[in-house]
Amino acid sequence: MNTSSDKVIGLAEAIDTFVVDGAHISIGGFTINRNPMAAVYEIIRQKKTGLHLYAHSNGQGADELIGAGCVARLEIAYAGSGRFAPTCIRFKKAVEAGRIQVEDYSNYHMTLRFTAGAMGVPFLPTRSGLGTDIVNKWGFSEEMRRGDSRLPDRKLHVIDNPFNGWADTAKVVLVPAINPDVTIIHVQKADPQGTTRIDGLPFADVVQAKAARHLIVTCEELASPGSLREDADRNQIPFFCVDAVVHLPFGAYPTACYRVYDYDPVFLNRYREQAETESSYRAYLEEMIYGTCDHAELIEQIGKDRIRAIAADPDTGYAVGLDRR
Amino acid sequence: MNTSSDKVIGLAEAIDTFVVDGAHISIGGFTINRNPMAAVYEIIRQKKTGLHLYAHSNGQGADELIGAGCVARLEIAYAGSGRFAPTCIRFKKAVEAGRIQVEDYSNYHMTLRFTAGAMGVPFLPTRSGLGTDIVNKWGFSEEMRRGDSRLPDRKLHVIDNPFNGWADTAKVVLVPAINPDVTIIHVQKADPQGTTRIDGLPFADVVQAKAARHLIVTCEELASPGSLREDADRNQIPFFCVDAVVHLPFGAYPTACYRVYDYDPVFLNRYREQAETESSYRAYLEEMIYGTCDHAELIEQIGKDRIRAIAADPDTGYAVGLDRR
Amino acid sequence: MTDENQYTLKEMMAIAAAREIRDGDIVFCGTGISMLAAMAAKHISAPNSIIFFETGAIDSQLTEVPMAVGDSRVMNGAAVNGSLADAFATMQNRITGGQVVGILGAAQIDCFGNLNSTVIGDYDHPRVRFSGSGGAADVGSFVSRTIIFMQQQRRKFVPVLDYFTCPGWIDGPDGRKQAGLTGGGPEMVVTDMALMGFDDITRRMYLKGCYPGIEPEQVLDNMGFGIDISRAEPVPGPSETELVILRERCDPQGLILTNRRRPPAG
Amino acid sequence: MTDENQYTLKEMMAIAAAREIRDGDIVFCGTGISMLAAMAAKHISAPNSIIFFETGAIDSQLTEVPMAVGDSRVMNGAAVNGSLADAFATMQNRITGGQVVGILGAAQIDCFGNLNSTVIGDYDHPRVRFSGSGGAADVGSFVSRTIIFMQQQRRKFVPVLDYFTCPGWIDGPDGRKQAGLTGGGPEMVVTDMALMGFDDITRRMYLKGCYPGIEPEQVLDNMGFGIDISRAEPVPGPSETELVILRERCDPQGLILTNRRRPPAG
Repeated sequence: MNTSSDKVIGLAEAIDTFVVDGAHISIGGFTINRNPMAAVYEIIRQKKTGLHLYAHSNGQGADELIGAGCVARLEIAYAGSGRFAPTCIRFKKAVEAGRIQVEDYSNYHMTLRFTAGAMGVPFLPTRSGLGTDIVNKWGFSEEMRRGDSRLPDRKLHVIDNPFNGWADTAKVVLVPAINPDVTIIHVQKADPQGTTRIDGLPFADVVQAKAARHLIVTCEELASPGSLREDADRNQIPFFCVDAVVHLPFGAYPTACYRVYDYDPVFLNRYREQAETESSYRAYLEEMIYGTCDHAELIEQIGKDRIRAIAADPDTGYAVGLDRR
Repeated sequence: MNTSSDKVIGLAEAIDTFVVDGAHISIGGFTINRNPMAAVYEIIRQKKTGLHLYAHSNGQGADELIGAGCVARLEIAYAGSGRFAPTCIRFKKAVEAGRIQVEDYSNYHMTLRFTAGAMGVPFLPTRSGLGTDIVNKWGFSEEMRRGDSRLPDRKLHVIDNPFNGWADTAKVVLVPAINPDVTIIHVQKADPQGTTRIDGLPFADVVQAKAARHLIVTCEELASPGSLREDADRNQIPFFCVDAVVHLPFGAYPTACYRVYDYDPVFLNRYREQAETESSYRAYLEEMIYGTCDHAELIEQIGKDRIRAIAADPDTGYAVGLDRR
Repeated sequence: MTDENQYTLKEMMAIAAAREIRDGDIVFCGTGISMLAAMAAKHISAPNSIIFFETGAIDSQLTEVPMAVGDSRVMNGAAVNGSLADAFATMQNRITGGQVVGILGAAQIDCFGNLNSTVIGDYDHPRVRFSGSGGAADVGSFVSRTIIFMQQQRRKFVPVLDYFTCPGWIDGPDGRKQAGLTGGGPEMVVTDMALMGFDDITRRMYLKGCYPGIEPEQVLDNMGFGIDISRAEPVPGPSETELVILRERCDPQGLILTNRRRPPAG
Repeated sequence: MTDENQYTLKEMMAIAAAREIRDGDIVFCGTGISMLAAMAAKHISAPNSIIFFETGAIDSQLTEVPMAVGDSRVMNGAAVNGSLADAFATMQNRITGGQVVGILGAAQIDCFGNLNSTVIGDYDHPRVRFSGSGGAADVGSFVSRTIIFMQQQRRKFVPVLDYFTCPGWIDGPDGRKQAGLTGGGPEMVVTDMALMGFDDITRRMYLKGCYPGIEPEQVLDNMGFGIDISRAEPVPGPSETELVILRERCDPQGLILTNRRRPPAG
């Protein structure tokens, strides 16, 4: 816990401090919205390795971390970027080549696992997945689990309802809590102390944030101290959960940030194409990520026209009429 | 589920329809804030009996329902109205006289039980209460439970953590879900379709609402259709959870309604005094509740001066400088 | 003017699914064609149906087709912007979940409507990897009815799934109950040739009907298992109204209906 | 001018508790004197302590003393308005819960700091009924430290609780671990005569010190069990600064400090 009233630091320092090789991490957002992409790219630039990534449907962010070789193990519900890549391509290749270990859950399983972590309980129950291979097939063996104190000893438990059919339920699946070493989320607003405001759908960011031992918040706008308190109903994460606040305009680019900008179809389509072969993907990495010293330079390289094209319409929160083919 | 786009009905009809004798009910609010008091008084006027009331810290509303003889059984964490009555007086007398059956939980237990009901699971786990009489002593016997299909077969279960110490936890208490027949909440705004907005602390209203088979929402302001959709982040309860919308200015009076009015110290102090003896309490009921045909008449009887005194200050949401002695 | 004799199979699929949505349904949508079906239903026959996404947006008033369920467009005109936890609880909760119809898709389906969207081959060493469940396993576990989009291909209609991602009727009449699931299950499969239902007693897939110009035998030729075709009735093609609404009000940019893109490898 | 020789025992209690609050603590407050203690601490020695209510308000900037934890005043200047579920999760979560100090009160306390706030007499047929746990059992189960307000009366310091509402050290050194609880437990009892601590090894209550003018024997005379008084050190009375802040900035209306009211019967 960081009790400072000014937690504002630079992104490189935040990543260097909290994302060590082998760390267990989770990232906020969903498919092509509000992924903490600037932080993802900085992790890639700093060549972090051996990460254990917990994801529900973290789409673009997860795929880029996997593609760049930062991820060793993955617990995930869904690796897709919507219509831009129904199955994330670098993820697909990494799994098929056996380059990463994967364990599958459903989106609700992962949501409940973060929620359990946030609540401080070892598990939560659900009826989801009864009878399926999500329950029956494990990605991580019991042996592997025994050797790693940071993993629960089982993927899950199926138990009979101890309250004998109460709530019309015969059985439940218990899914174990996740407490990542660090969670990184990108939001519209945070103040220097760390109070955080997400506009629009919060996805599972709030429970991911509260479940983590450390939390990095990157934000479009650094709110002046106290200003977010004028409307406390809109704030989701208390400052005492936050370790680092990073002011990062366009920090979700090329994914969307509701009310600020849309996703960039040009980037995402080009990414999908370049992700197809090892050489074109390598070229993408060299040009866009390793070839830029930070996110500001990446945004500059994208150019004003494309950035202007994705600016959010104030009424709808996205770029109305944007050419998304 | 009511799929109508206009669910606005009168309070008397809503109570008559959904609160039948013997119903299992819960009410929103906390101690002296946002209790659905108009609905409570209407239940009293309609002389409902045998209610099974699920409460966390529902203070004034719970005490009045108990005092008027509407409640047969009570599952509760805390029966107090803050400094106005550290222990609710009619509750205290009813329990000491054996007039109602009570079972005790903690506030978190009750919150989790409503949450389980809202989530559609039979129980949720917590470490709270391990080693205490809340776990060891039951208010409702196993025999009584066996005879009532609307009660779980046990108060709770204590189990060893099936994930062997995961999340540093050896044991957990499983608390069973509550699905009330009807929940009644009072909020600042709702639209005719039922979309509901609570300003300020929601307490446990949202999970109480979602756990219930039927939901009555009473509101200070009936928002025009569609208007609440202009800021969907601020709305907590989807319209499809709502059965009846009742437009009820001062519906929380004499408890507070954040941003609209404060609690009325005059009423609450007088209530405490009158609650002390059977005869003075009877006089209170006759004068204030049975003696008024509806909540508007009760408010009229209170008078403009007192209503003006508790008007909320627009900046703080309560009556700054109100004489609360 | 739109010519109703000129329509794509994708359009036929979207409309066939839209026709199954009842007024008042809460429609769980995934990405792509399922959104179009839900949008079309709201404009045609089920104006009070509620479009609902696992990301938490409730009763979205879609004016542009979202490219993903996380697209900011799903928030347009929503009644409530909730969280993932809220969305799945709405389905697991039987009071609201009973009103939800889920629209799903998959890489493989078996004769009981169970789905695979995870791997082809062995789970530990897959030949082909797909996205995984997402919310599909949750929807299939919780809600009262599902509609499933599939391509009519032998390798997709399989006797045994390579991986069992999402529960349908499991192994027949008592399958869901035995597994601990309740409520309904798959109601219809919508392919690019036909519609399949599930028998009320056996819970096995049967042919409900073929699209104009398609014969039952063609459907059977494109499946890895046999089904009852005796109950098949012709499925009417899209009406002009249906097509106009679909093309002009749901996907004017042709983002879903016109696949201008090379499909992803695999 | 405030005369520091003229103070009430209630003022002494609020200030004694305030002194225990460390800068950066998250302070769980109940109704009444515990709020005053937390408000005073913020103004005196722990400006970065965080006032926190089970109702969900985080870091309230109290300008008027709330009459209940549900009072709208607890929302004043808060950083976040959460729900009950959020508030209790903050305490059960060990990362944040480890920083929480809970301030509690009760009808009975035993030598291990366990509390009764439920009934006197038999649970099924109580002679006296109190409010019940509220959030106390949760706080006592989860947080790293608690401070307990008690009236120094023989009937309140009892060898055996009539009902065990809120866990302290349970039955000694391993009590919490055996029960399945972890973390810390009661740290101090603040009465209208003295301060008690709990031995680091035995977890039994001992006398930390008496207020000015009070002798250890007077304390023992007002308890139903004996405690070690050998470690008692004098507790300094309130300083002028402490008193001014308490009276003028925390409770200028005298809502808590001046009990103008007949206490409730029982």
